[in-house]
Amino acid sequence: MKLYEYEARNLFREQGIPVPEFRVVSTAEEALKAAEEIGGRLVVKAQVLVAGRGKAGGVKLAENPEEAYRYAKQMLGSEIKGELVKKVLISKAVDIDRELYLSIIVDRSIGAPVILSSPEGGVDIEELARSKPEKILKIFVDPVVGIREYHAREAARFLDLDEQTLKKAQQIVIDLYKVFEKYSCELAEINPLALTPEGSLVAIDAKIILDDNALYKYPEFSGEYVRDLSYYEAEAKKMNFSYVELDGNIGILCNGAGLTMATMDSVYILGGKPANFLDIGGGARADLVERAVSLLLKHPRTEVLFINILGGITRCDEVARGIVEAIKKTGVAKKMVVRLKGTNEEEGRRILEENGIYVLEEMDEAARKAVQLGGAI
Amino acid sequence: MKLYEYEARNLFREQGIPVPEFRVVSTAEEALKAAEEIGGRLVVKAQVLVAGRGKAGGVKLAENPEEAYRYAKQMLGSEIKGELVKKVLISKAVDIDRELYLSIIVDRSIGAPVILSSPEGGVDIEELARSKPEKILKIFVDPVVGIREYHAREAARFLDLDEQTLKKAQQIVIDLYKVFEKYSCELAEINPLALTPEGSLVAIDAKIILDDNALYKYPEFSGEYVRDLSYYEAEAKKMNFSYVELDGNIGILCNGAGLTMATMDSVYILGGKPANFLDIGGGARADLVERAVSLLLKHPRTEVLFINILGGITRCDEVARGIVEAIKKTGVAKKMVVRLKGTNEEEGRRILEENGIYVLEEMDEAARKAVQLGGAI
Amino acid sequence: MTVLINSETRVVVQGITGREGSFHTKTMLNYGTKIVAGVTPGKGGSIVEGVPVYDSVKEALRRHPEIDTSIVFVPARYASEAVYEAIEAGLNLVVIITEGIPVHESMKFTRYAKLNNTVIVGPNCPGVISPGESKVGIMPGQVFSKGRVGIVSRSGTLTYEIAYAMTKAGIGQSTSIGIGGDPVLGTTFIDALEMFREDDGTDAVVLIGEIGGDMEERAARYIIEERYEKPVVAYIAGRTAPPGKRMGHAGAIISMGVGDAASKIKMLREAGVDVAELPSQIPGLLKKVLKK
Amino acid sequence: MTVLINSETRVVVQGITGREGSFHTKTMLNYGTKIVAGVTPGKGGSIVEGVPVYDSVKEALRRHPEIDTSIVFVPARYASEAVYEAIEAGLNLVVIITEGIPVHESMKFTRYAKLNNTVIVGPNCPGVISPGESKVGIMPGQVFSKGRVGIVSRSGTLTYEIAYAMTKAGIGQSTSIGIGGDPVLGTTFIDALEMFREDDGTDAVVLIGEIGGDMEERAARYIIEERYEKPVVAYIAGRTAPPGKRMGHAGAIISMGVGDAASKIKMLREAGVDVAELPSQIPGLLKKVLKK
Repeated sequence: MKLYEYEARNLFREQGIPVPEFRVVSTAEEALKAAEEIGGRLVVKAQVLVAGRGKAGGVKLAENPEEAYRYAKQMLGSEIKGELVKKVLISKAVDIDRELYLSIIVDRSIGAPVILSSPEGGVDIEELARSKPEKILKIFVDPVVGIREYHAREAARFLDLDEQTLKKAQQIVIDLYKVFEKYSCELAEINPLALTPEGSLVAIDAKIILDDNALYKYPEFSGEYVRDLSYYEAEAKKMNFSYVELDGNIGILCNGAGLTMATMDSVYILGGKPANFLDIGGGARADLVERAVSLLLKHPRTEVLFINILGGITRCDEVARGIVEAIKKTGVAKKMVVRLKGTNEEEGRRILEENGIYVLEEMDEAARKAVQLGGAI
Repeated sequence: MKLYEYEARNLFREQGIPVPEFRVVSTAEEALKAAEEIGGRLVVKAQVLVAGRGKAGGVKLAENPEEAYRYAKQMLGSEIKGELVKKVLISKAVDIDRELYLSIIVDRSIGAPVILSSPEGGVDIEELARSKPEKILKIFVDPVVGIREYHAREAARFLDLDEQTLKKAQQIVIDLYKVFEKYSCELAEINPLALTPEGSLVAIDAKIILDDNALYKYPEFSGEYVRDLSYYEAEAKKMNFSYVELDGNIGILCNGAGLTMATMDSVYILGGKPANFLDIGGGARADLVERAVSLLLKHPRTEVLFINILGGITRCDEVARGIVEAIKKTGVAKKMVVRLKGTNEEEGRRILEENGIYVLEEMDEAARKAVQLGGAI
Repeated sequence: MTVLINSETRVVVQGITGREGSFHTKTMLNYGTKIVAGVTPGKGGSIVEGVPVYDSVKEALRRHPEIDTSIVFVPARYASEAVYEAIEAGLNLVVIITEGIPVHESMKFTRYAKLNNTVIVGPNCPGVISPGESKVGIMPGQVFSKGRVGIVSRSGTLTYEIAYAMTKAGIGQSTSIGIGGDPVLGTTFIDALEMFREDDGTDAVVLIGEIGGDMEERAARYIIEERYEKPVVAYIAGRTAPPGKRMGHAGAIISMGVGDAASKIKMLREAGVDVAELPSQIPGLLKKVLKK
Repeated sequence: MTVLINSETRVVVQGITGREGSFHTKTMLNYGTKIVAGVTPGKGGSIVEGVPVYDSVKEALRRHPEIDTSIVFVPARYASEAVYEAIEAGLNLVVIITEGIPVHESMKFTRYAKLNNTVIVGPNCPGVISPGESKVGIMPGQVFSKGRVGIVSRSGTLTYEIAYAMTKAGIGQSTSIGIGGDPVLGTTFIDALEMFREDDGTDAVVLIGEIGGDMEERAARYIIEERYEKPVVAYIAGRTAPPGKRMGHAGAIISMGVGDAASKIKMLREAGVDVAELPSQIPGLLKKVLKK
């Protein structure tokens, strides 16, 4: 789960990482008050989770509190890349000599935390990794031991700073790692880390992604878990299923992530367009299957529903009962292709065929049928 | 460094380990006030660091606050096994069904923390280890990972408790480990851990030994570092030397722990009796050698001073200069046997012989000479 | 003749008294897996499906010193504890079925396992099966058949789909390893390829990958650099997945410009690996390479 | 022909710019030790005794990939950092001279080193010398002489005393290992006995123990159980030490009823080890066992 900038800033500040003085507000009036309290030149930043906020007008430099008030008023209630702005951050503007980059990520390749350090911050790090990979230093940390001074020193030294500022940078690396560790982060990033003309280091932006699996350890965040989910994603989440919105007309419902992806891919390859991706995992009972099928039946863009089940722990008869119930309860009839294979396959087929739903046995055959019904061929 | 019982109790309480209600006081009047506040039956415990306090009259059960007052008055200012009682602990008396044992120690054999658990507490654990080793369970903890629930569970289960009390014991093991880890303890011990008739577990005694090398991390204790040291030990400590009091008449001063022990042993084996053991370590300069030699010259029981130096980092000439200075400054002339060998040996011998001190080359020869002068042969 | 497990493998089931644990204990026993003990703290002394239950792995090992493998069904919040317990007890192999373990925990215990020479498969995996010999996992045994092709896969049901297609086409499996769908895994494609390389009973390997991370790319590099001798065919799921979305598995996400299917397929093909467009094409590709 | 170090050993000195570090760098260089780099954070670019100094071990290794051994002179408060750095850099051997490292820290890094297959000697030790080949330590080189007897010792100066007596008696040493005076050590007597057992250049071993712990007892058990082939002679310091007192070394203390000299001597004798009463008797005992 991605945190809002102000939440990430709070975690940084709590750990002692220097951030500019700031307030977070929900109304233009509060914004004015906050801006006057801080005073001077200010930055107004829309608190949204979408990427590319700056270019979309979500970050503005104000010469004085009145200007900050006007920007805040403009932003609050507007939409940035489709996301409603409910809060803005009013932050003291900082003079910047150089922009640096620091982050700690979970590196999947080696299964360990990695410190990323670059003297060229303020830009998109993925872009930098492509154009100037030699400008990014990666330092692996043994997760069994955690960060040590020499890791921090190496990361700080790559930032190309004088001896005194180096010590500060080293401390920021240590503190950033502490945040990363304390909140089980997938990512803790400072971009840019500003070097001011006075030789201070200040975290100008703050980005933190928490591990969803660890959220239960942080009740202060877990309550808002669904905040960046759409209606369908949130509904699926409640069932512990995984849902992804796509732009076609064929609904995909399968058991298991790999099979769901393979089914989606097959539909595409055979010329169709999936409307969504719904993975009901392993061992779902009829009642949950019913809710999942109902969700897709109600989904307006879904014209054809393609259900592909390979029963292992999941029982085909439970799935069949769920499908039948869903159609009964929603009263929605959509074109449907069902492929059942595996545990209790015969019983499942019987239930469906009794209810007029024809069942296929092979995945390719079913995918072709779904694409045909979807009208692409 | 061994902590006083009340200090160890404070660390336990801070970590959530249940201890009986208590106060620590320095005067009989305070004792009465504390006893009245707590009320009921009380235990009065002299705060001394010597072992075997109980049998020496340092622990008394009082039926009421007045009796507690009388005991406290008796104890305060008295000596227990040679140690002055400056403080007493007034503690609520606890009804005890069973006495258990729990501790965490640094186990030298494997270089790891070990949890010791026994259903038969309240007795000397060394004695128990000899008589009923099967009644002590040892659980090794990987220091790289630290304690895990299953270690605590195993330790708690060995205490032979019902399911509900088991959970409490498990938590106490975890908390005891946390104290052990947080304060870099060599030993953190609860003996006895009392099981009350109501099914509670209470730490009746508390023993903690801190690692002297880690004391700098705990300024709350490091100020009192020299509290259990004698005058000679404390003086040596100031020079970063190691001093041990012995009961003979031959002072032993060498460089290096092994050589000092071997020298002490040789004197004994050849029929003499060392008065003390002073190890000046490696690389001591003349000024420190002077202070060390002066300390032994002033030691009343020391009649002969046996100095055995094998110079590696330690330079024989520096040692020689220190010896000569010490004799000059203290004005004390004692019988002296000096053996010098190694780095700058010739120069050292020259300095000593110019000042009338004869130097030997072989350790055995020197030890025999010292024993002879000591009068044992 | 197989890798990781065979008919000699002796298994302890951690979390045996739970719903999942007891259910799969039964199916594994039915398959012929030698499960000799179960562990659930506080449930020592009970019996599940005829298997004695102990309070700790240590105790189970004291009674059954032949145990060399554990399968973990313990819920996510307590799973790490179980894994450390198995590693400390010195087991050779720990298969972690549990889904939803925090990645900071799995980073630590996978590294710790490696330092202690314990092989971890998972977390969030279907387990391992050596058809006809032993099944330490939750896969339906009947879709697999004994043979000479190894399977290594990040997916569960997709593996069954492909194994089923292979079995129908008369191509059996030596061992099928489900390495799991999490971002950090104890056993990687390269580890599995190494195992199959050493195994006399494996003639070719099916690699079933998906979007997210760069494990497939690294496998491709490994195949090139090590001049891997056995033929490898592959299927990569998620080629039409949108970036930034988690496709079911915690690990199946294209993020930070890494993990799309196209680059995986490209690199595998450069390494001489035949990559199928549809799962159903795998048996055909296998027949081609096995004929050579 | 020797253990742990020889004329091929390439050394980095951690803490080279400190008083101790620079002094002993000179004496090691004079002895012929191949010191190729030094490390002191923040002092990179300087030169000590002709040796280039780097900011980190990693950087030193980048320039001098032949480094396989480190000697640590870093003060106690920062020594652990230096040790982890050396382990992570993958060095084979780390000799820790530093005295006063908290035992909770040394417990952790010695275990971590073991898991990473790095040999630690120390902490609080004089180091290792293979006479005539290399000296990675602070011992006076001149009391040692090349030969075929291994020495392993918990003590510094007492080792020099005994080595000096051996050298005078014409008995040279293959390698002398000072394992250190702390309670928790990276290399134990058993580890050293194992090394000497494998070494063609060692005919007999001198074991110099002292009070505290049970390392000597375990060595005795090891000699019995493993039917140790090479003759061992021993000296144990502290037989007249009072219990409960720390005799100079942090590890030299009889506590909890464990660690007195009498039981050590008894067990060693039961293992067939000749134990000297006085250090000066070691050469005579060696001559006796070497004649056999």
